[in-house]
Amino acid sequence: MVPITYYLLLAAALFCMGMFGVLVRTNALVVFMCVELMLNAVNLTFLAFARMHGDGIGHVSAFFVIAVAAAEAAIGLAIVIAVFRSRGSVNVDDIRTMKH
Amino acid sequence: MDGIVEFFRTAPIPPEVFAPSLGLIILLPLLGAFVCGVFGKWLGRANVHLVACSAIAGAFVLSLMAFWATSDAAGGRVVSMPNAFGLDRDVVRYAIAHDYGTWFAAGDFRVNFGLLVDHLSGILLLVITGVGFLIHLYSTSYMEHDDGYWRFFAYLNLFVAAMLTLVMADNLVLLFVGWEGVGMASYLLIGFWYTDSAKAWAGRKAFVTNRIGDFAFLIGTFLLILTVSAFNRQADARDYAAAGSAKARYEQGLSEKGPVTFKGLEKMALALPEGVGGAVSLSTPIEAGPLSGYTFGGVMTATMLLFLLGAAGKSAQLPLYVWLPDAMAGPTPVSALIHAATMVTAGVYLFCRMSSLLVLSPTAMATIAIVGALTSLLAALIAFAQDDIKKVLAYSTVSQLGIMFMGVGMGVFWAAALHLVTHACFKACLFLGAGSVMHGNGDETDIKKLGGLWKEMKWTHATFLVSTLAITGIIPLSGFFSKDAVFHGVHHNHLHELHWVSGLVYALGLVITACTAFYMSRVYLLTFTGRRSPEARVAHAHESAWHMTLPLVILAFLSVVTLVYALPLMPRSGGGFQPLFENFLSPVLRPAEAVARAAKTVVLDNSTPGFVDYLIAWMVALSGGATAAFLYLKFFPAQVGKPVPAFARAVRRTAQNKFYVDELYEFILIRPVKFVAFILFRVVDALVIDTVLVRGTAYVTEKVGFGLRRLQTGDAQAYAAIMALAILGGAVYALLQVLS
Amino acid sequence: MNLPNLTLADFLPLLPAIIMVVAASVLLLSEVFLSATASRGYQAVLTVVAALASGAVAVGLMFEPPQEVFLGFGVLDPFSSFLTLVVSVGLGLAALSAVGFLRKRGAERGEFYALMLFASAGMSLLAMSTEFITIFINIEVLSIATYALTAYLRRGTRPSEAGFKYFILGAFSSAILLYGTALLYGATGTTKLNDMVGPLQQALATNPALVYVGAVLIAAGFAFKVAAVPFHMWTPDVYEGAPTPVTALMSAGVKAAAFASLVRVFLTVGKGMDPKLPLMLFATLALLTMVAGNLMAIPQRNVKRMLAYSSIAHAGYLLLGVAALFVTAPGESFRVLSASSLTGGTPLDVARSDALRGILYYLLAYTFSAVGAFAMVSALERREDEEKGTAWDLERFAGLAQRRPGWAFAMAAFMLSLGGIPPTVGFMSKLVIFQAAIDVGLVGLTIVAVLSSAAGAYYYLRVVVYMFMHPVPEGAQPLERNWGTEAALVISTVAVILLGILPGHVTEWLAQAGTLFGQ
Amino acid sequence: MSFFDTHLLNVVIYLPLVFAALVLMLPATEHGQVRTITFVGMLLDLVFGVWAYFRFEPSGAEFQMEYRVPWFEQFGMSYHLGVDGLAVSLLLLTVFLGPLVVLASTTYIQHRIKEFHLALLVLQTTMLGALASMDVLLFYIFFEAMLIPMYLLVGVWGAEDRRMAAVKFFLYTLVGSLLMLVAIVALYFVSGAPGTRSFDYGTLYNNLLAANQQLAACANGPEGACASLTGLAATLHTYGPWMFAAFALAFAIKVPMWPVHTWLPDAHVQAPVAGSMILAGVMLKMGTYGFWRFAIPLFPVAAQAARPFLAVLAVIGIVYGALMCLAQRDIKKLIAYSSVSHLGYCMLGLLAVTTEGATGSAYQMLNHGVSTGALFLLFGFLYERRHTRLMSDYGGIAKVMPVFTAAFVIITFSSVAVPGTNGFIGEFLVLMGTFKSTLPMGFGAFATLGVILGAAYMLWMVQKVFFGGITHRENQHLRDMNIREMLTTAPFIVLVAVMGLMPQPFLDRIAPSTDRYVARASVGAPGAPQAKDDQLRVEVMSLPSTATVARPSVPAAPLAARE
Repeated sequence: MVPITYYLLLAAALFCMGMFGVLVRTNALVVFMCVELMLNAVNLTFLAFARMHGDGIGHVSAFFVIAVAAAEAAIGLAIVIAVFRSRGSVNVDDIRTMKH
Repeated sequence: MDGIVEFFRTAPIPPEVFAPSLGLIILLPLLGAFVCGVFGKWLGRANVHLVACSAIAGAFVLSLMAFWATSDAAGGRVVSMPNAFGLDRDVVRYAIAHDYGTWFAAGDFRVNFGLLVDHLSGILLLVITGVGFLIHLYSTSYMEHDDGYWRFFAYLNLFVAAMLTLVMADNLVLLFVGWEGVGMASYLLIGFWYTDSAKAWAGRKAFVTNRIGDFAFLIGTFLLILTVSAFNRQADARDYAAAGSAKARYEQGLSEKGPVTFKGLEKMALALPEGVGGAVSLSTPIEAGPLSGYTFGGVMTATMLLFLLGAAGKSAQLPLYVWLPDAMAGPTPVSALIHAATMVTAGVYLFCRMSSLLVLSPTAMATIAIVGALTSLLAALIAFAQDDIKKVLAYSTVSQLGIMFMGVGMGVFWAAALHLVTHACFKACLFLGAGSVMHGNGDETDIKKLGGLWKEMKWTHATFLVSTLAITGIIPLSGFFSKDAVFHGVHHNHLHELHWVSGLVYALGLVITACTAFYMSRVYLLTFTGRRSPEARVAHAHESAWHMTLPLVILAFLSVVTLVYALPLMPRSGGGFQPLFENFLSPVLRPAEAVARAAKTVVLDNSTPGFVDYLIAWMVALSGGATAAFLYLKFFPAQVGKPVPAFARAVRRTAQNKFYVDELYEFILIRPVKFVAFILFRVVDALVIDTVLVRGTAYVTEKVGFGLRRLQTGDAQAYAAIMALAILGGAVYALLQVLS
Repeated sequence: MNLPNLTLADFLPLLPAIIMVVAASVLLLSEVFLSATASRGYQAVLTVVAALASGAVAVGLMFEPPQEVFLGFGVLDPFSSFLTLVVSVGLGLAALSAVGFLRKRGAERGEFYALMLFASAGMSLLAMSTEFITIFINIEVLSIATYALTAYLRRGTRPSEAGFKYFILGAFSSAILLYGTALLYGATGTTKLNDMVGPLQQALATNPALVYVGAVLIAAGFAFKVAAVPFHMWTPDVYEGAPTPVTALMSAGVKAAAFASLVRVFLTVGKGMDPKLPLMLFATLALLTMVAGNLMAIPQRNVKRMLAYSSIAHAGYLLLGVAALFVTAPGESFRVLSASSLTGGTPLDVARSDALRGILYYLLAYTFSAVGAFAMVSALERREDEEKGTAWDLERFAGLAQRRPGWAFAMAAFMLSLGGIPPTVGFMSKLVIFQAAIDVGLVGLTIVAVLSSAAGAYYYLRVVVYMFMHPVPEGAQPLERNWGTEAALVISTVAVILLGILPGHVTEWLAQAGTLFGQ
Repeated sequence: MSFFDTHLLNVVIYLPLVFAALVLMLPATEHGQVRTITFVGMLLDLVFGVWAYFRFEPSGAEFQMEYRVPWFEQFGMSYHLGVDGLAVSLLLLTVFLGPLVVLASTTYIQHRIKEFHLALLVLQTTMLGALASMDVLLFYIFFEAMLIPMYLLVGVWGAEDRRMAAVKFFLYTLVGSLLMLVAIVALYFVSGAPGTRSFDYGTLYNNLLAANQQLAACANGPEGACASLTGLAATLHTYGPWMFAAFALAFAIKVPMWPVHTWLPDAHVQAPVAGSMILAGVMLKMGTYGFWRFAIPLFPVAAQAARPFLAVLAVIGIVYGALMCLAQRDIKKLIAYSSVSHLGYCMLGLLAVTTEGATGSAYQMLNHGVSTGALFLLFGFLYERRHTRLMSDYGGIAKVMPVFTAAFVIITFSSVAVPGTNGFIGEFLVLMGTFKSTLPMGFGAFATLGVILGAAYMLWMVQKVFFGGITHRENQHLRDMNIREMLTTAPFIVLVAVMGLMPQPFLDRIAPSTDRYVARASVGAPGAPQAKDDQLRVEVMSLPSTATVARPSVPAAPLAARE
């Protein structure tokens, strides 16, 4: 029987990786995937706690999150495409016309 | 005989009837000023002359009536009025007054439009309006070529009105109105020919210098106000009794007349001396209020010294005399009226008015006497070397005023007042004569370039001679008697614990007499006798019109006849005789004498000068005149062409440059102030406050904004990073909270 | 497993949102039948009508007693209803100002208004949600709609860039929020706010770290939405890049809804923890936000960007009000920024509802002023300059007073109101917030607030200077007028001035709105 | 009860606004009409203002013609108007300046005429409102609102450097008043429990009174006696000084006192003639009025403690301002700095806390409005002709403009306080009050120095501008004042004489307020005679139940009977 803590630590680790990825990766798509990673870490947390509490709320939440993530993915990819159209690259470092 | 006496003793208009119209005396000139000033341009020359002169003439007539009323003793019942501060039985005799109600009041302070005419102000009324009228008349001819005539007469009328206010005021603040009013008028008149900026500057110099005096005057007034309230707080029944009053009565007087009324101050003065007993005397410390800790005597001395500074400003005494010579920039009639006859004597009048307070402080009196003596001497010395006829007269005025101050300082108020009157006559005559000379010689003022006028300008010459003799002090002219009366008093009065003063001042006085005789004869000789100087402007001078000569004649006549005032004709109460004028002023000066007697601050002696005194004075004067005659008739003509010794030239230059007093003031006073102002403006105001503090704050704020703005790199990941850091910080803080 | 039986009473509170959603659907469907060239004037009208309707309903609901709906997943209380009103106002004005904007760019299409409506629906629902998943979903609803709106204009690099930044950071922040939610869930075993209080207190005893970290994460998530320093950095770029009407909607609606939810969540969660924490949290955020926001706005010559920074600053003032909510006892409020024991004994619940009123009043005021200002910006900007970024330069305002006195007056009114200068609503609302803050003893913070607002007055006045005191630049194109913009301007101007001096019924609504369910 | 019994003040305040609405409807091209309507409006306002002035009963209640209705009551405010002697006098001054300002600008302002007159009318309303407000926040609202039109006046119609001046003026004043706002709100909360407290001046003052008296008792008692204070008194003991500081700063900037005066020269120099006139005439008085009405009475103890400091600042202001004048080349700057000096007298009179001083201060406020207003007016005429402010560009113009010169010199004499002009009364009373006060003698003495310096710089300026030969050929053909300009100047000159020779009617109306001010200010003074509470307490109408909205200012007797 694996103690709940391990799951949580794993989730936390995933979350942090995702966060780190968002901060450092230069390809817009990869950055976006990192965000997804964070969301999934959250899901893991939810499920772990659901297991701990032994109720359904966690599971339900996870499903909702997945659904929302899908919606976000839709709009997100569209935006990335728009960016690519307008400047022919999806490099995050190039997307800094507006500053100061 | 009795009929005539009775006629003179009954005023044509009963005093009580006349009193309410005292205000007219001031209003008439004021009206004249208004009419001339506003409509003068349209009225035309003749009408303006008419308006201005008749306004003054009317004022003169009214003054005559007032004067007459003050001496009214119909049926042996002397004119008298109740004293608001005294008990019913103690009345002010030989005086009429009228109170036109409140001017302004705040808290327990009030000032009324109160007018008072007694013998002192009465005689001055006559001088002001009388001499004033003559000078107006004179001016009608003197200013005939000037376009600004209407302004001129407006200002002149305005001046007379202000001067009348000054003398008729029954309280200090109203007096101050006249005091500043005459200053304003003289500012306008000195700068009358404003297109010449030097003349305009002279006007400003006069006003600002006077303002320095007024500064002291104001503070003195405030001190008096404080003293009165302190006195009223501390005095007990005996004090009031000594002053012939009672607490209730006095307070009532305060509440309806205000604290700075002369009659009220007189009462306080009467209560203050040590001798009279009571809770309050000169050595009593003031208990409460801002002055607490100081004694009444000390405060009184301080007050009087402040008033001295004020008077010095107005009457051109040390250290503030410098404006008067420059004031000659104004038209000559102005110099005659304002800077000789009337305004400059305001200081003397002020001290006569407040004589009863003055005698409380021997220190102040000594100071006044010494200041007067020194001023007089200095001015006389400067007058030696002046070649501008008006400048010489100006300095002689300063000198004569100094003599009056000596008299005031030594407690011979009546003599000082008398000298004031006589001086008004002969000095006005001199100035007008000078004006006539200038008028006849193309406005030439340098006596070196005149000479030999006695043939061309007979009237002018004659009158000038008379008044010269008068000022020089030659028997039997008025100047001699008045001046000698002053010196006699100076010699025989003694200030408490300051005996040396009288000796000193008397000695100086004799020197001054000699000097006066010298420089006046010099002027006369150089101007009228001898041969006409080659560089004269016009080949032949012409005698002036009757408008100008008539006043000269009258004034000359007056400067002779006023001598009667000095003759000991009236029986003295203590036996013997006393001079007419002393007797005449005694109703005004009696309180002062009483105070002096009680306080023992000054020993007043009322011996009449004997033959010896006369002789000495006469000799002195003669010697001075003789020296001048010798030098300028014999010596210098002989010296022509010979080199002048160096020391003589040096002395002469110094004297000509008025001992560099103006330069001194410029250097130690005016320059520094201007410099400080400039530094403050550039450094403190513009730099420190505005640039560094105010704009600095704005600048720093903006720069910080610019700095923060740099954080917005436009890089989404940087943004995210910062967010992450912030979260981290928050989490850490939270955990710390947990652990603690 | 029994299904919950939902009655009509459960749906009534949702009416405003429902109206918006229906209108949105109508718009979307109508698009199908329209040719590319057909006139689409009706769309804006429809949106405005929907906004009016929902607003009216909201006002009606404001007088309903506070109650739970949907089994406690949401509540209906005057607070939320007033917020719906605010949102509707923002929506209506934004839609009006969009008319001309879109026409100029030939980009009039139903989706735009539909998205606006969806976003607004999300906002009004967010204000009502009392359950974390619901909150999350509503946040996403309004976010996703606004992501799309931000990138709506396909021409040019700026909109897409803005969209991208907004999207990435938004997703990032919502992930964080969600993680916090998960942690709280773990700690308490529930996601409903109203059930959470008791468990929280136990959890605090057992594993406080979970609670605190969760709270911090949630706070961060909200801080992002309300653009509080240092979570503000997306704001200027996104506001600048987004179509101006969208910016208006974001600055008014999103912020308002986020604040409502923030207050609701933390008033509940806060009960479960050491009161010092939320106070510290929000006071710090308020301080940073007020100061930094104003300072960074000073150098801006780009009016749109300047307004973005100013919206950050205003978030700061609102956070001051929020912080005032969490002062549990006057003495406790921490020393640095407050004078203790100044209060004249106002009971804290009274003070708290005053603070709530203040926040709402401020939101309303800000909505009018800011949306009006953005409407003016959109009326003045020229598409050609957008790439150069000079479309919103101060120069565009130069001499406006001579060209269009009415507009200049309106803009001046907005600026003064934003600057908090009487007699505008901006002043009154600021006053109320400051009152609340001072009442509970946050004096130091308030002094910082007023000083920073003085700094703010500088850049607001600069716009006025340009409008009134600068000459008309030569070669200035004529300003074409448009009924939508004009209407937006007139309405906001009147509101900005009237609410400042003669608030009329609004004060009654405010008096109501101070009550929050369960408080 | 007639309409005017209740609404007179409202009429006076809002009449200009009504006319502003009228002007708004006119087409911007109708310059003549715009001017006429504005002028008529101001004139009508003057009529009502004078009526209010005469309605005011010196012997009546402290605050008269009150009007009070609920307004933002849930925030503790109410719409409450009322005037005491000082307020009504300043009100008179304001309405007096109104029409003259319009006349003065008829040729000066040549562009954007409609906006200009709108600004003037709005400004008038805000100033009158501030003077008549009895609710502290209402006062604050007017107080701030008046910045906006003045800001526009300076910034739009000003001289070359107008924008900087306008912004400086606005921010400078704003910073101070914002801090005051915090203090006001804080004061409101400490002043009492919920329900009993209000922003209304009367309530606020009366709530604080008892505590202030306790505080005074212990502050003048032995060391540390205040440690035992409790409740409100303790709070005031701790925070009172800070609140007073906030109030004082706000008003000191407005006055302006040294060293926060630097906005004034810029604003004055850049402002158009109308702006300068109003700024000098009325707006600066808001500062002194604020001290008189709010800062000092509400915090007597703190004020007492700060009194020497403030008095020093005032004296510095007098001398420093005068010295500044001596260093100026720019005429308007000179006049502006002379204002600093004159307002210094006002402040000194207030801080003397003697009847004479306070009366003088109040009177000096009016004087300064008249004389400095007139100076700016006259210089405005000159500026229209020559468009330069430098003294060196003038000189000798008395020759070409005699009438103008005469007027200017008369006003100058009033400004240097020559007896017989209005200036003298104020200055004399202030100085005497200072000497009588518990302030050391030095204050009075130094302040009196201003008498000398005043004459020095004013006459210097007159000299440079008017006397001497004509130095510039441009000046040779300046035309003298025309009828309009004379008509504009005449009222000032008349007032100078009237207020100088018959000040009593004005002083009578100020007197009751003065006594109350002194009583309230000396609550904190050690050893001051304790005034009776009924003189200290502020008696105002309570918030009515909409049935009656006003307290009739006077017994129901016809006006004629009361005069």
